[in-house]
Amino acid sequence: MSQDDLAILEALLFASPDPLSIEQLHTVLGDVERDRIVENLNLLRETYEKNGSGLTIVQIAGGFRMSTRPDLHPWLSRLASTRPTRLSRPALETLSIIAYRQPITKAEMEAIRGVLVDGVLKTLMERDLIRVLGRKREVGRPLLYGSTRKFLEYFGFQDITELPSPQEIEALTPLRQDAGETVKSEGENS
Amino acid sequence: MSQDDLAILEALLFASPDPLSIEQLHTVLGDVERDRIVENLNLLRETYEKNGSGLTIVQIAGGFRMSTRPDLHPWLSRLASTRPTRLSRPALETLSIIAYRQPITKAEMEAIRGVLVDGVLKTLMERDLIRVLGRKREVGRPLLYGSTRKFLEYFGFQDITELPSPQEIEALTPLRQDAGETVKSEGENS
Amino acid sequence: MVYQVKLPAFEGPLDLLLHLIRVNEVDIYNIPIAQITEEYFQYLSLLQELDLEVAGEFLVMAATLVYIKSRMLLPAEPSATGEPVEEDPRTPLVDMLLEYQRFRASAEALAGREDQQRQFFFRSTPLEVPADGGTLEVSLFDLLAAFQGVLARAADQPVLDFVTRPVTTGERMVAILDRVATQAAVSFESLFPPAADRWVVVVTFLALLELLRQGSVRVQQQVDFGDIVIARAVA
Repeated sequence: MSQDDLAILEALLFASPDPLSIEQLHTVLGDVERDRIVENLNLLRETYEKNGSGLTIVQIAGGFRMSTRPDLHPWLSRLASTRPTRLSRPALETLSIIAYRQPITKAEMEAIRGVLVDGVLKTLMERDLIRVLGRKREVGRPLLYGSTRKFLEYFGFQDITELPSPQEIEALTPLRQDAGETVKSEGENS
Repeated sequence: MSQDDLAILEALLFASPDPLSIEQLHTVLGDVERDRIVENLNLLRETYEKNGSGLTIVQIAGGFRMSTRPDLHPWLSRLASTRPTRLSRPALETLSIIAYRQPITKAEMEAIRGVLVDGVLKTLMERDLIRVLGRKREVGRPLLYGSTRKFLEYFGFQDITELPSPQEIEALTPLRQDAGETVKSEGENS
Repeated sequence: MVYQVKLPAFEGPLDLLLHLIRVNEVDIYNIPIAQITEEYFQYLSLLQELDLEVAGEFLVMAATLVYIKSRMLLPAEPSATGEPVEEDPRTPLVDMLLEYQRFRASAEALAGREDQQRQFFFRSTPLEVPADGGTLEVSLFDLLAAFQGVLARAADQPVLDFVTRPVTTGERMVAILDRVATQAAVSFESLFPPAADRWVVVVTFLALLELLRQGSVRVQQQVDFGDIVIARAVA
């Protein structure tokens, strides 16, 4: 019985996105005493240690959570750096404006988004999703931006006229709760 | 050394939110051979089993991921209040059409189901189970849809070829007498 | 006061027809069309009596059933060549039902796998280590949802009206350059999207003229009235 208590405890700690308090564990485990839960948590940690496991149990802010062994941190950084990155919401918004309004100047993007876009533009350029198309024939000759070949390939389209139309977008995306919200001046670095 | 290899592998599997392929693991682990990684994955799974751990390693969507032991799910259901809901029947029907017939347009799905699929497509897009693959070269250039990697993960497939074959599906249907036969034009007793 | 009546809910006309075929235990390859049509209409009128809206696709199917029924009563029409046409008017419907049924079964199989997979619990927390570099992971859905956010916020500002804004010469220029950048030669016709309206055609043409003026592209025609081919200008 104790064997399975440990397994259940282990599974709960693994799957929980937040630290679990003794109270929470007691609620879920029902008939297991609080003292017993504490004992089992310690037992689990000791077992991990004894077996040289890559995992450990840490106690933080009123709860317990499963974590990787601190000394293995460099490996996790390596994992993180090999994983695909997602674009931030500001980057995505700016990218979509460029895709649909190209050729477009930085000032025009900023007028639409209501925030500066310098940081985001840099990120998008580095990722080869946008490029400079030329200069606008107006005072100051500002740079004009557009999407790249890679951008189209990434989404499986031949040219920019193939991008979903506003009607198609409407049909594909449930209107977001926060859609009407005003833009906060977010940290604009992708 | 091997001891620590296992611990690192364990930490990586724990920390990764997606299944890790042998290739990804090889990239992160650097000097560990692919064969050795497979061996270690098996060793880890066997160790968990032998120790009666609440965790296990599952092979899914072309990779490996750490999971809770399936028989413990009643305990975990108590913990997790915010799991995504099960897919509705219309969503599952549309999804299976997309999975088997991809790339496929909305009109083609609607022809098979006999109903509009707009709402369902939104849900499936939002849950990242389907994606736009491009546009069909025909009048109106409709969008083409296909399944995602998340689809494989969600249903526990290794890859898309693991979908049951039409014959296997046929075997599941109640009305299967002489499926291939042509309809004879009999005297109508309607 | 609203009364709730429990009716079997059908996903659509095909779902309803399969149900009728099953409860009547009739052969799907030899559907007694008059009987099934009658029961189909009974269900529709039940919906109407309950003041429930009957979706358009149910009505389309009703018309189809009536048509098939009438065709069954007529002697086979001779074809253009004078040969009698043997095809059973029910065949297209039967094919549709069979195909739909197959996908319904595969949907059930998927539901079974969904149940099975729900016994596995994974960690959903993202990696704590911030990632930089690496390959990109963005879905078209992400991009569109972001754009929809932009559109929604811009809705009050008529100057940013994307919905009615027509395609511009600049956009078409970019599109043409994109095409010639990867293909050695692009046919003139293919520059115009098949579903393009007059405006898009005019703008595309203007874009091509502008590119020619700039010397960014060349236009060739091998023979009189032959295909016009657009190619990138040699640098």
